[in-house]
Parts: sequence; C-alpha cells; structure tokens
Amino acid sequence: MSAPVKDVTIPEDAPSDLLLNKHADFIALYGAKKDDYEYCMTEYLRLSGMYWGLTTMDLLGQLERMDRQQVVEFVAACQHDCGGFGASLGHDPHLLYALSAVQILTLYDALDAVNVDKLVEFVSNLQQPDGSFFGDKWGEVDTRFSFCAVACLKLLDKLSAIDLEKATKFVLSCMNFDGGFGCRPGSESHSGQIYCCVGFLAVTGQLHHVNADLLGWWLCERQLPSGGLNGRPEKLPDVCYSWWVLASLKMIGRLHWIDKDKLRTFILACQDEETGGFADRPGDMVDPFHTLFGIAGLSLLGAAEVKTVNPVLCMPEDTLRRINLHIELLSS
Amino acid sequence: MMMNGSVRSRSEVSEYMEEESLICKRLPKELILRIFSHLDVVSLCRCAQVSKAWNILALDGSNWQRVDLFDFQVDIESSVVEHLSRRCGGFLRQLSLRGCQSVQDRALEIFAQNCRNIESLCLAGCKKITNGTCNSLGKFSHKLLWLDLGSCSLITDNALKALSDGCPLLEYLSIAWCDQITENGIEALARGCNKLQVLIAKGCILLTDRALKHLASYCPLVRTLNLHSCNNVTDDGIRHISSGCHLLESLCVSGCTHLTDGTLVALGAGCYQLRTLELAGCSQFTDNGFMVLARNCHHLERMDLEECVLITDATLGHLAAHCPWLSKLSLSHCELITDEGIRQLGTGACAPEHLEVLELDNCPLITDASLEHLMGCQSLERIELYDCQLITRAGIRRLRAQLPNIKVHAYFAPVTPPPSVGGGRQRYCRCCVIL
Amino acid sequence: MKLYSLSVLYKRESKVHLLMGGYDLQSFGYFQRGSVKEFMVFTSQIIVERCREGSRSTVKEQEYMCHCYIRTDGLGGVLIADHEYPQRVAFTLLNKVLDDFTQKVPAHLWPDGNQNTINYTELDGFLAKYQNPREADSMMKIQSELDETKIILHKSIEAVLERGEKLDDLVAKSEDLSVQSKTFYKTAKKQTSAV
Amino acid sequence: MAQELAHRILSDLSTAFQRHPNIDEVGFIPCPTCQHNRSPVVVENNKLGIETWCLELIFPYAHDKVLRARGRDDNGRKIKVSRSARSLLEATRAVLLVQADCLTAWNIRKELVEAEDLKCIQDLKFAALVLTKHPKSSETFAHRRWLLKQIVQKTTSTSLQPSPVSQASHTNGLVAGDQASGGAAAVPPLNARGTKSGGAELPCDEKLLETELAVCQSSAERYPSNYYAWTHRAWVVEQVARCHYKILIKELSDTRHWISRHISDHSGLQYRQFLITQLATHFRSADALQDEFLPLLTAEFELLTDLITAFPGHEALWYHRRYVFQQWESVLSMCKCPKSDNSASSTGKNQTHLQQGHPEVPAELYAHSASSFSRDCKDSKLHATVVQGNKKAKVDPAYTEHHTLQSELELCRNVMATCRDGWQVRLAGSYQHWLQQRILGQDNTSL
Repeated sequence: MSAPVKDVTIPEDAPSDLLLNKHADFIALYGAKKDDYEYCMTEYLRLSGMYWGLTTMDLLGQLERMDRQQVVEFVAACQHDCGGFGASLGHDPHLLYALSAVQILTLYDALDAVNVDKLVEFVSNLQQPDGSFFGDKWGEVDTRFSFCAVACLKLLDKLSAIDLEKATKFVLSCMNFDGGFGCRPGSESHSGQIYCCVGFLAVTGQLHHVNADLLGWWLCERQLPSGGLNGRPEKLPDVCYSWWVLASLKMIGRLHWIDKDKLRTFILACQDEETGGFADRPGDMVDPFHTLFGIAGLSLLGAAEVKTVNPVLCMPEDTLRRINLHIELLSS
Repeated sequence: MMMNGSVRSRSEVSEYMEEESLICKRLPKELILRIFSHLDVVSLCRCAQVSKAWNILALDGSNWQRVDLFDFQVDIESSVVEHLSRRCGGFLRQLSLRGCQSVQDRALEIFAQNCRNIESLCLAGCKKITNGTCNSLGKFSHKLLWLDLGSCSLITDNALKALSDGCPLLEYLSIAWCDQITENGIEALARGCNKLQVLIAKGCILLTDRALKHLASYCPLVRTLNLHSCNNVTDDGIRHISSGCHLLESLCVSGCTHLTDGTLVALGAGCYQLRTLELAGCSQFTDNGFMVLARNCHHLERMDLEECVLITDATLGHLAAHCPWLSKLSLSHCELITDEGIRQLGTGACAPEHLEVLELDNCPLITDASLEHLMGCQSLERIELYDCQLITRAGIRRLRAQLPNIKVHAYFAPVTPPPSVGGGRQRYCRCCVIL
Repeated sequence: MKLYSLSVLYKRESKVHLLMGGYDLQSFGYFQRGSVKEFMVFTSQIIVERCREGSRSTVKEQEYMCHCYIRTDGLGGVLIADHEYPQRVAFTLLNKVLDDFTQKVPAHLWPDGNQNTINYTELDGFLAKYQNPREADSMMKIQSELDETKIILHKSIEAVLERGEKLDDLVAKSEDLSVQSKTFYKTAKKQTSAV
Repeated sequence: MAQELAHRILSDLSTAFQRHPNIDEVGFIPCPTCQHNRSPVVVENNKLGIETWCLELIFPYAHDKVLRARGRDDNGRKIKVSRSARSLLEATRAVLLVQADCLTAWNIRKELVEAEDLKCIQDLKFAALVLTKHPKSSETFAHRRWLLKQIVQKTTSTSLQPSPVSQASHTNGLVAGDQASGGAAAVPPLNARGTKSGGAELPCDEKLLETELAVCQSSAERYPSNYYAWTHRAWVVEQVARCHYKILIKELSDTRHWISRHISDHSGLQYRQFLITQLATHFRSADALQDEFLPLLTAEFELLTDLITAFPGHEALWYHRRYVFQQWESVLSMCKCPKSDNSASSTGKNQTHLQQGHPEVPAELYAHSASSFSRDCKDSKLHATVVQGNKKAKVDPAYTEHHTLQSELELCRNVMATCRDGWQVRLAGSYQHWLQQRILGQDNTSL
C-alpha cells in the first residue's frame, strides 16, 4: 500500500469542449480595469502578460479585437536607452521582456516602432565569456536567458550578433545524465528549462546534440494517470507544463510517445466555463498565462479550431511564414 | 548638466540662427542679460547653445548668482562644479549641491578659490567631502553666512576649526549626522563664529554638556538649536543654554533620553522666547516639569511630546491654562492621557483660534468623548487618531460634521468599492511562469 | 513526511463530537496555525460524521491525507498527514491510540465528554513519536495484521459528502470556524494553484 | 486619505522592524475589512503579521514610489527622479513583502547597497524574511546570489575564482558524464577550485555559509521540491564554499536524514547528485575512486533500496537510483581501464583525478553516515561494508559486482513480481526500461 500518485482527478462535470469564444472574451476583458489591485500586482511582468494575451487572441483568430496602436506604443515606451525592454513603464530592462516585446511586435509586424539595432546590442552585450547570458546587467545566469537571446535575435534575423559556438557550449554544459537540462550546469532537469534549451538548439539548428530517445522517454514519463503532464518527478500536473513538455517532444519528434487524447481531456478540463480562460489544474483560478499554453497545447495536439502554433517560439505558424522564418525540427 | 542642454541644441540652432540677428539688433545686450537672469539653469544652458553671442550672454556670471543642482544630483561630477565655479566667479552667491554624492574636495577647493562672494552653500549629502573642503572654505569664503554640511560624515573637529578661523559671519550651520564632531569642534566653532544663530547638530552623538557650555558662553544670539538624539546631553547642558541663550526660540532634544524635569525647569528659568520645543522620546519628563515650563514660556506654539510616557492630563491642564498660542501638539504614545485631559485642552486658551494640529495616535484611553471636547476648536486642521482603539467610525463622523475641513487620520480604511467580481481571477500563477 | 493532527471523536446516531485532539502545526505559517487547527478539527468531524462505524477510510484533500478509523462502539480517530506518510503506519497508529484511549478513559465518559472534561494527554506524545515512521516501531513488519484492501479511498472531502451537500456551504454555516478561518478558507481556495 | 493611510502603514512597518530587529517570519492575516482603529501590522514573538485588508492599499502606493525612483509616475508619465534612501527602503520592502518577484524593486535595493545606504548582510536578512512568505521566489534567490557575490568578492582574492568557462565545462564533464551526446565534449581544465579544495581551511566565512544553507533548508521545508531553493544551495556550495571537500561531505551527511524524511522531494535528491558529482573530482586517482568514492555510491544504493522498499510508489527515489547507477558504472569503467577509456568526458575526469594530490579521507564521514544509517535503517551488514570501505586497500571484487546491470534488473523483476502496489510496479517498470535503453545507447556509441 503506497501513497496515492501525486495527481488530480478530473471531475465528471469538467468541460470537455473548447470554449473558444469565452477564452477570447476573457483575454479581451483582461486588464480592462487597469486600476485593479491584481493588475498592479502583475505590473512587473506586463509585457509577457501582453504577449500571452495577444498570442492567444491570434491563435484564436481574433487578434483584431485588440488595440494594435495602443499596444505598439506601449511596447515602444518600454524600451530603455540601453536598447532593452522593461516589463512595464518604469520597470528595469531584462532579457525576458526583450523577447516578449519582439514577439508582440512580430505578431503586429511593427518592429520598426522600436530601435532594433540598440536591442540587438543590448542582447549581445549580455553574453558572457563562457557563452552564457546574463538576464540583465546584474549578472544572473540561467539557460532561460540563453533561449530568450537566440529567440529574440532569430526573430530579428540577427543571430550572427553573438558567439553561437560558445552559447551552445554553455547550454550543452547544462545537460544532465537523464538527457534533460537545468538552469545552470549541474542543476536538476526541469521541463521549463528543457523547453528553453531544446528550443535554443532548435533555433540555432543544432538539435542533433539532443539524445532524443533518452530525453523523449524522460519527457513522456511526465504524463500522469489524469493525462496531465508535470514538470518534474512527483509534482502535480499543470497546463503550462503540458506545453513545455509537449513542445519539447514536438521539437525532438517524439510527440507520438504520449497519450494525446488523455492530455487533451486534461487540458480541456482546466477551462473555466463561466469566465473563460484556463487554470493550471481543473477548478483553480484561470489566468492569461495558462490560457495561452492551454490553447497552444491543444493546437499542438491538432485542434482544428485554433491556428497551428510553432512549438519553438510559441507563435502562430502563419506569422512566422510571413517573415519567412523556418525552424528545422527532428523527425520522428 | 551642461550636456543636458546640448541635447536639444542641434535642432534649435537652425531655427534661431536668423532670429538671433534680429533679436540682437532689437534688444540691447543689457536687456537680454536681464531676461536671462530670470532663467533657470537648464534654460540658460539651452540658450548658451543657440549662438556665439547668446552663449557669451547666457554664461555671463551675472546670471549665475543662485544655482541649485539638486535636480541633477545623480549626474553631477566634480568637473561640472569646477566649470561652473570658473564661469560664475565672484557672481555666485548661493550654491546648492545637495545630494551630489560624487562631488569631492578638489572641486570645492576650485569653487572656493573662484567664488569668494559665496554667502550660502549647501553640501548636504556630499558624502565624499572631508575637512579639506572646510579648509578651503575657511581660506577663501569669508562672506559665508549659511552652510549645510548635513551627512558629510567624514568631517571632524578640524573642519569646524577651519570654519571658525575663516568664516566669522557664519549665522547658520548644519552638521547633522556628522557623528565624529566632539565638544572640541563646537568649542572652536563657538569661539570664532559668535554671530551663530542656528546650529543643527542632529545626530552628533559625541556632543556633551561641555559642548553646550561653550556654545552658550560664546554665541548669545543662538535662536535655533537642534540636538536630536545627542544622547550624552544632560540637564546640566540645557542649564548652560538657558543661562546663555535667552533668545532661544526653537529647541529640539528629541531622543536625549537622559534629560529629566531639570531640563524643563531650566528652560522655564531662562528661555522665555521658546516657540518650538521637541521632546520626543524624553521619557523621564513629568507633569511637574511641564507645570514650570508652561507657567514661564507663554509663547510656546509647537510642542512634540511623543513618548513622554509619564505625563498625564495634568500637563494638558497646564498647557491649556498658560500657553494660548499653542498650535501644534503631539501626544503620540502618551498612554496616560484620557478624555479629561483633552477636555481641558479643548476648553483652554489656545483652543478657539490657534490649535491646528493635534496628534493623539496610540493614546489608548482616548474615546469618542475626546472628539466631542474638541468640536470647539474651529481652526483644527488635522487630528491623528491611529491606534486609538476606543475611537469609533461614528465618533469620527460626528467630529467631521462639526469641523467639515478637518483631516482625521485613523486606520478605518477609506470606503473603497468592493473588489470587482472575480477580481482575484486576474492572478498570474508566477509559480510556473518560465518565460 | 509529516503528521499534522490526531484526534479522538465519539459518534452516536450520526452525532459526532471531539473528545481530544493533538496537533503539530510547526510547518505552517505562525499566523495561519489558528485557522489551520480549526480546519483540522472541522474536517475530522465531517469525515467521522460521513463514514460508517467499523470502517477504515482515507480522504485525500489537496496535499493532505485524512486517515479515519471508526470502531463499532462509536469511538473514532482521525489522523491528518501529508501524502508521503505511509497509510499503513497511519492506521497502525489509529488502532494503538483508540486502544490506549479506551484503557485510560472509561467509556461512560465518552457520550458527553469534551477536551475539558476528559483527561487524556497521550496524543501529542503519539504524534511526536510517529512523526518518523521508521522510529515509531517495527511498523514495516506489521503489514499483515491490517487488510489494506478494506480501506476505502475518497479522492476529496466532497466525495464523502451526501448528495447535494457542498463543502463551501458547510464551511459557511459552521459555528466552530472563526471569521478569519472562513476568509482563510476562501483565499486558500482561490490560490490553490499558487500554494 | 488613502495615500496618507498607506503612508502611515508603511511607517508602521518600519517601526515594527526597528522595534523587533529579529523578525524571522512574515505572514498575512486573512481579514477582508478593517474592523478596528488598529494597525494592520502586528508582531508576535518575532513573527510579522500583516492584515490582508491593507494590502491593496499599501502595494499600489509603494509600487508607485518605486516607479518614481525610476522617473515614472503611476500613469507611466516621465517625472523627475526622486531618490531618498530611507523612503526607497520602505517602499521596496513593502512591494517585495507582497510581490517578491518584482525585480525592479530588488534592483533598487542593489543600487542602495552600492551607494552604501544598505548593508549586504542587512539585505540578506530581509531577503530571507521574504522567503518565509514566498519560499520559491526566483528573483529573491537571484538577489541573494548578487549580495553573496558582493561579499565574496570583498573577502576572497580574485585568483580564487574559477573562470566561468572552466567551471561550466568542469561540471558538465561530470554531470553529463557518460552522455552519448556531445554534451560532454569539453575536457575540463583544472581550475583554481580544484587545486584549492584539498586545503584544510574554508575559502569563505563559515557563519555566512551556515546561514545561507539554513535559508535554503527552511525554503525547501516550506515548499516541497523547491527548484529555486535547491539550485541556489548548489550555487552556494560552488561559489561560496568553492566545493570545499569538507563542505561536500558535511552536506552529503546533513541532507541524508532530510531526504529520508522527504522521500518525494526530487530536488533534494538531485542536490545529493550534485554533491556526489562534485565529490568525485576530489578522489584523484583510480585507487582513491575505488576505495573511497565507490563506498559512497554503495551507501547511496543501500539507502535507496531501503527507502524504496519502505515507501513504495515514489518516483523521485527511482529517479535518483538512475543517477547513482550511471555514476557507479562510469566510475567502475574508469577504475577498470583508466588509460584505455576514450570517452572524452571520462578521460577528462581521469586527468583531473591524476593531476591532483591525495586528500585525507575523514573517518568521521563513515562514522557519521553509519550512525545515520542506524538511525534510518538497522542494516548492520551495510554498516559493515561501509566502514570497511574506508579501510580497504584494494576494491573487493565482490562488491564492485554488487550493482551490475543484472542485479539492478533483478531488483526491478522482484518488485514487479512481488509488490502489490500498482504504481510502484509501474515505476520499477520504467526503471527497467531506462536500464535497457542504456544498454542500447551504449551499444550505439560503441559502434
């Protein structure tokens, strides 16, 4: 007799169809009341929040509902003299938000609204002798930042601005015996970090470095009886981890290794029927973050109602086609 | 700061080029100078970028008699100060470098040499300056009247010696938080600067009674004295002051925890002009002390008795009876005060016209009755009631009804609209936000 | 692996009252402990009310496992632990406690006894001793004496409630829960994703 | 009015911190509305409590102050920068107690540290307090790392610090040890830490290290599988303790008891993987590896076998076993044929080992772990092996064979055959699958 598996049970009355329009409304309404305390609480990641919301809308084919001009002006206002972007007006520049900014502006085909050269300079200046990237001038190192850097530059078609060889060397130095990746050399494998590192290798066309079978096996071991995926051993399933894992599997051509139907059921069960939006788990609070990764996950699982999503950059494929950006993935 | 100007300039130059000639024809230099003399630093620098002619006029020292660089504190380098002082020379009368942390002795030496007519100088927060600066001032700035060295914590007694040698006219000096200063420094200062009227020695923790003795014996004109948290001062020190400085109008001994009623008695015996008296945290004072004080110092206007924990309603009685000018009274944390004391205050001489601010926060015995007693205080602008847990919303409402313009400060949260439906739903779950 | 609360209750004609409780709430925030304790009592009570005499059951509620054993004579014990704590040891402990309680507290005191009238101080001792199941006793051996297949597993408290009953309503109605605890319940519920 | 109240509550917070310098925990007190004219800030035996009704009041107020320090007003309009150390400390403190991941607020505190308005030690204390409410705030741990770097740079000579490059590939060479992929390509140059670490004295302030490890511990307690707490702990051992031998050993035995009480905490177990990997670099010859390192691995195996049987159904334990097994294999392969082994990573390792001197092996380690065995499991046979492990001159073939692929597969078969617990069986199954994949993987590489 053992402790029951750390997992959730999906209630019988949980939603089982995609409430497409409700989600669109949820996002459209989100942030309508800017004076709200909760809104102020999330100010420190505003640009990412906008990226989550706008990408969701685009995937749902309703991007036109958002105020393009307002968004672009705001993003532009978040750029600092150093070229980097803060999460919001008055917030300090950081690679995380540089990527969000570029993703948003790419969605809107509005990169000319900001100083791209300065931005490229900002990103490349953050690279370190060992190839790793600081998140900002204060010197925190994390493989997430390596991904932000190359994803950013890829979207700007400026990958040449950094030392790719060293950058790769660092990312690979974070690979673990289980085939996964952590935030720094020797750190525990973590689905989110794996997504970043595999994404890094995909963006830079070096997926051959991955031990696809070993990593693929580890990743699909994330699937729990409920169908949901967790990020690490003995953690609860979570819609956003469903995305990190799913996208990674897609990149290394092992998507078919998991039970897609059960996962779809889990993701759909995380919708909130009255408010729209997705939560991390059935019955919890919804938010734009999990809403995007719920939708994106369903897209990877082949949902017809949503646009096809790119597993590496989590953006609509058609957007990337427009800027003719193509990323080679491993085949099954 | 000069750089600030140049930013705009390029665009402006072109516009002004042909304008300039006209203006210069129409307006005599004197007039332009006169106009410039009313501009602030930034505008002057911008004008200076317009043309050669304007540059000369704008940077003419006569426009630079009063300069405050506080707004640029972050980017003021020593070099800026050097340029400035060379340019302004004898014209500069007032200079504030408040908070310009990177300014150093060298720059101020050049300044002192060039601007010998300086009368008012603020160096508060210029952490890097040392005695060197004061030596330069002592050497060249003989007209100095007003000097703020607050938080220049590197300076020592020698700095004050230098000032006392070279700045005999000094009337105002702040050495707040210069915690290396001792009685020797004060003695030197007092001997040289007998015109001293204001001394801010807040946080000069080494000062002793002897320092006050010297001050009292050489500087009879002292009006304002701040000894905040000079914890070595005792009643004796204050006795010296009261026997020497009869003009004293404002005294702060907050945080001088050794003081007892002896201090209040002494003040009552010599300082009849007292208007402002700050005694926060002097927890040994009692009603007896305040009785003597109140009976002798009728001009008291502002009193801070925060945490004079021993005083009772009796003290309020004495103040009400003898201090008709009382306008601001703080009784924060005077935990023995009751409604009765407030009643006496509310019926006292100061109540009808003068009482403007009353701080009763953390007086646990105060009830709504007190508020009733204060309804006659027509000029009451603000009342602090934080943590008076017997005060009710209703009581405050009644007071407001009587005194519509009063600001009442209590913890009762301002009535905000209830969080909108699903307000909590807008949370991001940061726990798993990766990108 | 942690034990949070161990309580002995008495059940007669579906009426349940707490006889004695022991708690170890060190792992909770200082200002939460009061509310957490109230909820442990509240939950234990509900579970004993909803489970049959003579049954062993485990109710999973979020991160917590509530192990409940009610004897046919109406004496019941509830042990609230985390998900790591071995179920087998949990029930061994419940057996032990109920036996020990029966020995030390005469049965005639149960029907209308409560924390103040009943003198039984062993619970904290048991809790402390069993915090580390390895040290508790040779529990790994006693597997046999307990037929795990008979233990009923409920996936949530909702699952033990009768049709139409909602936990939110029970919380709202309860007189044993302070206002603070009810707020705590709401916020905690709101933040399950963050907790 | 609201502004003044918010201002008052912020100063209440300051007063609370002045009056109670030893506040060691912060928590929110659920309280939807303000019932009494009483401060929402309370301190009870050094625990700071804030009533929730005031949060929506003080957070926007403090957040606005933070923006003003960045030259923006609450509507984002550019304004004159106003900076007063005291009010910035107050504002950032309030913001961070509520929203610990606001990196701009942390950055402002960094600037205050640089301007010497705030001491590193003070801010470490504050950040630790924040972690009692937000135990997995990545920004808070990042800020701690920055503070620690400031202190370490002051205390140790720069010569001590390994260049990031060597450090990265160094760890990589070991962690990704037998990766078939190119991940392990780099041969780690011997870095300062390597040569230094044999030395008796610690390269850092012991008190500092102690408190930092304690902070990680309590954060790990407050939130299970706390990725940020455990990766931070590893960072501390690397960057502050410079992977000093004694520290690695001490950590290994200190966390031993912890993990046997937190059997599903994979992050805790993975931290031991980090320690073991780093320890390997201290055993500098094939002999040393056999005589002193293998016993460590055996001990880990025994611990796992014991926990896996005692607490079935825990994926974390099975995953840890995968690591121990692959370490075991790679070490054995090196001991068997140090020279002939051509896999880049192990050559790298051998060089490291051979170039370095021989460390004194502390008997207390074995004593220590032995005692913790008798605490955790009463396996005297194991106790024996380990204690001899210390004395043994040559490695006893009997127990190098102890964990062959076969014996591991055997374990899986047993569990699957005997265990009544479905999940445990499934876990054994996937361990078995993993082992089999390794054989294939190695065949591929050998071809």
